[in-house]
Amino acid sequence: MQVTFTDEQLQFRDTLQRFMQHRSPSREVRRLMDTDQGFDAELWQALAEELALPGLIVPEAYGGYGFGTVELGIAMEEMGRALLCAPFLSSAVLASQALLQAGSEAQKERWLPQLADGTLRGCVAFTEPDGGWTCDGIATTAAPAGSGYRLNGVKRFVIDGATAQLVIVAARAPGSSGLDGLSLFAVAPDASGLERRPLQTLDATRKQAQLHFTDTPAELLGQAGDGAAQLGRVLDLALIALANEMVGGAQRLHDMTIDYVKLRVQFGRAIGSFQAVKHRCADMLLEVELAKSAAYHAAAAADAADPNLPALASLAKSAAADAYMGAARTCIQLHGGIGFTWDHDAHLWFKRAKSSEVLFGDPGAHRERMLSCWLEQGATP
Amino acid sequence: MQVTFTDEQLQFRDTLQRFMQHRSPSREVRRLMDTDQGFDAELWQALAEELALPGLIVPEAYGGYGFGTVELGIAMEEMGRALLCAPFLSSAVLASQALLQAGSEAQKERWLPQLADGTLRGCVAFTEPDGGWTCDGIATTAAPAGSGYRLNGVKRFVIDGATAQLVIVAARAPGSSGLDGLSLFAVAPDASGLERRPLQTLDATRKQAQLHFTDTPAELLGQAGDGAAQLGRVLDLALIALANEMVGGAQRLHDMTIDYVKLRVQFGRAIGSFQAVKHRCADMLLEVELAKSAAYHAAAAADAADPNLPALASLAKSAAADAYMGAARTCIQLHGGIGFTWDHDAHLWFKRAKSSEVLFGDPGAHRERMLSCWLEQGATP
Amino acid sequence: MTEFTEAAVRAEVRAWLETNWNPDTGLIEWRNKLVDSGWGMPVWPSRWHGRDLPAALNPVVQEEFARLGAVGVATAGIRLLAGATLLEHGTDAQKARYLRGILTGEDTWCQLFSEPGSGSDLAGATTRAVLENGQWIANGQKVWTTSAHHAQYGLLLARTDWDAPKHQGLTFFILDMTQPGVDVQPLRQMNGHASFNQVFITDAKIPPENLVSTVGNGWQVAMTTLAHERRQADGLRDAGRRGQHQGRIDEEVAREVATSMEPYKWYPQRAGRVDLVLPRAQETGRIDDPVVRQEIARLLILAKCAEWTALRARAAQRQGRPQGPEGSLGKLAASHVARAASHAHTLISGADAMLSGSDSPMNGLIAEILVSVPATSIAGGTDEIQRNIIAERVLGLPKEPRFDTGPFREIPRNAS
Amino acid sequence: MTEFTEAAVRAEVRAWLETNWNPDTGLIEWRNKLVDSGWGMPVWPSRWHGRDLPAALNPVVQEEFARLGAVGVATAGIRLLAGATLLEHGTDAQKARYLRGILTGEDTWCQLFSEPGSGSDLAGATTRAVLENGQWIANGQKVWTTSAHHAQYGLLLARTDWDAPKHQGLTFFILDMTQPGVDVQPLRQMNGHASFNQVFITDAKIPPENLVSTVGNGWQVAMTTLAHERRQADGLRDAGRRGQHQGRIDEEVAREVATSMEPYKWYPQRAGRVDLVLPRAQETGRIDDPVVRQEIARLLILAKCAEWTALRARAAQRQGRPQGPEGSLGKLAASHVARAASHAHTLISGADAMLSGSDSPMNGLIAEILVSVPATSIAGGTDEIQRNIIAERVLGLPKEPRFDTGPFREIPRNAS
Repeated sequence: MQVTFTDEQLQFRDTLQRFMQHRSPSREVRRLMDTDQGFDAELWQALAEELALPGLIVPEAYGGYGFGTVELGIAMEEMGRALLCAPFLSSAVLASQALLQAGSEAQKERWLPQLADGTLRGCVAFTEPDGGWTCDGIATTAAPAGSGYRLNGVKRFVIDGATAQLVIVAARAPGSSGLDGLSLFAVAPDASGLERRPLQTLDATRKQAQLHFTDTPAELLGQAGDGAAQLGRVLDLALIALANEMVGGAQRLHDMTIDYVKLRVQFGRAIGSFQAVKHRCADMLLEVELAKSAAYHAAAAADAADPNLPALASLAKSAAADAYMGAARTCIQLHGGIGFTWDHDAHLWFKRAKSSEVLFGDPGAHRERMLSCWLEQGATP
Repeated sequence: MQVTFTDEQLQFRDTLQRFMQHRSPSREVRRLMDTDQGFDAELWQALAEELALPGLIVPEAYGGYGFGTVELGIAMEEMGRALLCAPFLSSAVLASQALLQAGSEAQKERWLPQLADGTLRGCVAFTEPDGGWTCDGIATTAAPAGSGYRLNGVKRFVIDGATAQLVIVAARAPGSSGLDGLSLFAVAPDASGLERRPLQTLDATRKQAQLHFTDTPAELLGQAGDGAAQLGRVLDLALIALANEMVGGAQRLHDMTIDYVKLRVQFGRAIGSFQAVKHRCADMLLEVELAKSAAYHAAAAADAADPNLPALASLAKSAAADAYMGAARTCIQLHGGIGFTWDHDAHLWFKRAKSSEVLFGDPGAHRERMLSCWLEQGATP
Repeated sequence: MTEFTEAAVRAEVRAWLETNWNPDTGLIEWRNKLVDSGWGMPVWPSRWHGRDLPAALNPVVQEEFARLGAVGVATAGIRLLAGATLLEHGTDAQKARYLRGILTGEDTWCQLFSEPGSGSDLAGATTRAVLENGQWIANGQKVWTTSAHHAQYGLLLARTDWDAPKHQGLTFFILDMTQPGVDVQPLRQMNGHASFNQVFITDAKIPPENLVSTVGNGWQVAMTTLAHERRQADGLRDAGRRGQHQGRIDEEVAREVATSMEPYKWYPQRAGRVDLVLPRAQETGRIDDPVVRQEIARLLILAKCAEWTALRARAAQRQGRPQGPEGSLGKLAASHVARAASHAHTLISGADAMLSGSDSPMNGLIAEILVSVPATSIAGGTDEIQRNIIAERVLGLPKEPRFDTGPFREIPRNAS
Repeated sequence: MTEFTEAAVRAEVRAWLETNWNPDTGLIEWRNKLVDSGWGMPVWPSRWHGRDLPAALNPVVQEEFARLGAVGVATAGIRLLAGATLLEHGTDAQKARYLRGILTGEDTWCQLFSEPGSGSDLAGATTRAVLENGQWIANGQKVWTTSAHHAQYGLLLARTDWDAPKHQGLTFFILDMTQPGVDVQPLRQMNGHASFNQVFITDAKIPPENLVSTVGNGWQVAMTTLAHERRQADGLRDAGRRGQHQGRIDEEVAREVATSMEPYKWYPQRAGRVDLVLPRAQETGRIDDPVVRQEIARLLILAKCAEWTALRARAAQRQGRPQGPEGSLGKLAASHVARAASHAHTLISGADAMLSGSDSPMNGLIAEILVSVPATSIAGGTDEIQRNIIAERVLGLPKEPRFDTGPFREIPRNAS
């Protein structure tokens, strides 16, 4: 399993970093978070044309670049560091993976190339108003109707759900329960009976929506009834992507803090020379580096088809979430009053950290999932 | 409810403190912890004659002094501070309370005066080898035999169980389960079929024993079948007593640490002038003072017959246990290498802290119990 | 002269109130009457609108006001701090000019101490005042100023001597906030509120009679102001509490309270809203999760312990016992409570913690908790400063060596 | 001269071993042969029992030894630190006299640096050495000395100039431990073991030829010793590992390993025994408690993250990349892991955590964890020192101002 990055991967990271510094400085983040759409169409096009990001993990056979999870992790980490406002997680990770996992050959050929070149933006509607991230919480039904299906139900917390041009929906056969009867469906954004309402989010840099389906026509992806396993794999990849994004954000908060405490003078000395400040910075570094190891390891494990992937994905999510929130708290605390102002950037990352903490399940839920998976496998961690 | 101590109570505390400083310095603690018995008979007599401690909470009608739980808390706190080696918790708290709660009038008149003047030392055998602290874990049976009962079973973690002269045992009617069929029994130390084996304890200053009962003759205390409620009340008082003992120990560790960091010089300055050391000391003070408030409040609540007493007792136990362990870790850490040596006193309190952490149930179990009690009562905490 | 026994004082104030209190008076008119009588601030000297009442008997007067529901003098905002400061350090002319307007509430004051470059280190202020042609000219920037946008006067701490040691080069002024050289801008916080202001001071003019105490004695004067800040906090809690509606004065009081409380409306959320944790856990069903229960229990233990510790401290104080360590820990404990509460609310809300505004639980209240709690461990003295104070003043640990002695101009400071 | 290619080196050492390795030789006899050949420490200079081998090729030699199961030179204890220090700073006479005994294992060495008054602050040593009538007389006390009770020689750091700044007044000596002026006492720890010694030095004599480097250069020499300490830790881990029994030399090696490993037998418990957590939780049934599961999961996450962080650091090092921050965090992470493991073991053991010795679970192992873990965050540099190092060296935060400059005798220090 890959332990460090290759030279090519390091170059890829450098390229992304330069791009983000140039095209996604915090004033741009602030501009976009105040828009309804939440991203810049031109920038999205540039991400596709200059960096090939939307198609990063889409296989070459479907017009993508066929990179692995390690590269995906690098991309997510750099986006998290920059707090890039773009539908990458929703479209290039969630929707692309859902299609790859669930779609028929024809469906993949129809949609993946467009997702890969960024001309189509997809989303995955999974969680419902109860806010659960496991399959048994899905109540939305899909009943056969003619050659297709009709969906009824409500999806909430759908990332970029109000702007996506292809909506992939997890729904179940009427009367089924638990992991049975689940399938994924494709819904057109203008389908009848689909109502999309943007949600007000704590983290304004990542838009979410609530989707109501009322006899909404839908196309089944692949075979009926395979949804639970497909969603499981999509969720594991999403967890790993998010964990890497989180360590990028945590690193940014860390760097912001270190820069500030070196500069800021109180009582005639840089506050970074006070031992309490020093030690808190050292603790933050430790936590961020430990979380990075978890995020990197999970990405490498995905590429190595590690059978313990669910455990490793949950481990990474949990470690990264705690490190991100820890860094966010430390960053604001060591900035003092200025760190609590709207004009200072700290709160942008703080809110992403808080939101990411519970996205796809909170750290405690993932600690439990990690342990359960390990014990089930009888594996020594 | 009493919020601060009265002048009389403060005087009582002063008296105890002077006594402990004089009669239970750490070299005496070290001497006694190396004995099998674990206490000094003469000192026990002095506690009775000079301080009236064994009979502190025994009503005057039974030869005691009829003081309240607040005074008991003060006594426990001072004993915890000094790490006094004496059978106070086992005899003056557990056994006396068990008799008060369960004994018939005749039984109280027979044993309480001797417990109160220290000529009889009792213990309560409750927990069994599974280490649980709830009544449903009791498997020891008591079967009627002639005018008395015969006990069969094993009790473990019995404080001063090897040296007590009166053994009070919780046992159940054969075939009963849960909270039903429980009663308390008195067993003579030389009863047939009673085998007592001292346990090796992490904290050598508090002796424990394992007791095997094989058709051991026993006398029922009071009415049969009331054991669960009686034990519940004994346990609540024991929790409050222990919480107060723990904050006394935590305070001692705190004081030891503050004295040392003021004195110890490294890098040309007292280590107490380093901000990291300062802040850790401040945090320790905070935790100890918060735990004291909980321990004091629970004692006052017992005297005020607060209906939420079980919740408050568990709260105090949990807060005090965490503060004690925290202070123990901080004390050793800030002493550096010397704090890890046998000759330094820190480990004596560390081991008491570690042992007290799980005695009568660990902090997590008491957090759960506290919340359950509160929710059951429908009380706003 | 009145005899100061509890009974006598109670009888006297009761008689006065029964004669004079009229809920249909205008607010200012009533307060002027209060000021004239001395019953508005009875512990102040009789020469300055008071009655020389011993502080221990003040509660008796307040009880009588409360019994009748009579309105007192204006206490909200920075007013009483200004009053106490001028009473102790002001000239007779200053007292004559400002104290009445403070007590009637006609004038609003603000405090101009904190600066962008001096937060924890308040004495490092670099706003400067220079005496030119007989009047002081001030330049600089102040922050975290409550009510500056509608204040008539500011308590200004400015540096007048750059060669003196830092605590000795500061001077205290009364600044006219309505002049052109004073530009007040709202300061928006990460929770979206703008409870504070930034104040840009550009060639602002201060007549010599607005100097408080002497040149170079500003730090001592500011200490007086800060010493009254804790009482202020208590006063705030009581500001909104009135009994039932009695007359037209109530509308005026309600407006005054609304205005003065406006900047503080998110403060309960900043403290974590422990009160909402159990109801929310029950409502969401998260109360059934043993792991969530542990976190809730931890929080409640912390909150109860902090509450009881404060009670212990107050009781000891009431009994006249020497203050123990328990009296200095409240602020640090409150940071822990707020953080634990924010954590508990996150666990309880789950995915809903990602939402804000009307989509967030309780119409945005939960979101407001999550983004307000970080201020608890900063505002009014960071946790780090609190720990220093506890370690040095309560535990007696040696002070850190200082690097800000000597002439102020030679001390390293932030670029401005 | 040999060509240093991997293939050439491998062929040469293999040929030599195939000719010479005989598991039925006596241990000392075999090691003398190794020393003569230079294959015992091939990276040392050929003049001093080595072969001038580039360090990068050393693993090739070790692989060949491992392949055959051939015994190497003595590495356990403080020996290699002493060897490396003398090689760099010693005189030719010292090298000639001591290096062979170090490599054969005939001589045991100990390190006399730490003192009761100077723990974190090693350079504050106050053991003094004075030159009298042509020989040095040493007086003082050292602590935390492993193997001092059976050492022939000690590496002594002593103060020879009290007017020089503290790092410049120290001198490095070889101390004969068998003389009457050296009294070695065991130092018992809170876990009951006595792995270390206190060494009382009273008018101990040091001939001038035992001075290492120059007078006043002791700190630099000690730095060399300490720089080799990490390798030592690695070496220790491997010391016990041998393949199957081959001949009579194995008994001698086993005895040597047993003696040298004796002080370290509780070290795995000190680190928390993470490996035992899941088995114990399953055995006790505590694995079914969701609250305990959270604590176990937290621990495992921490332990795995620490392990992967170390792997990242080693991989980057192997690739010749500049060291990132991940390389400096291992010790601090280990403290967290040990503490979390101790906590998990407490929860899992419940009431059994109150017991020790044969009454404690796993015949006392669990109790030993609980009372050994506190050493993890102290020994070999406290967590506080680690955080300072990380903050200053990795993060580049400004150093704390120093108060121990100037003549040593004027620096405040502990009473002795």
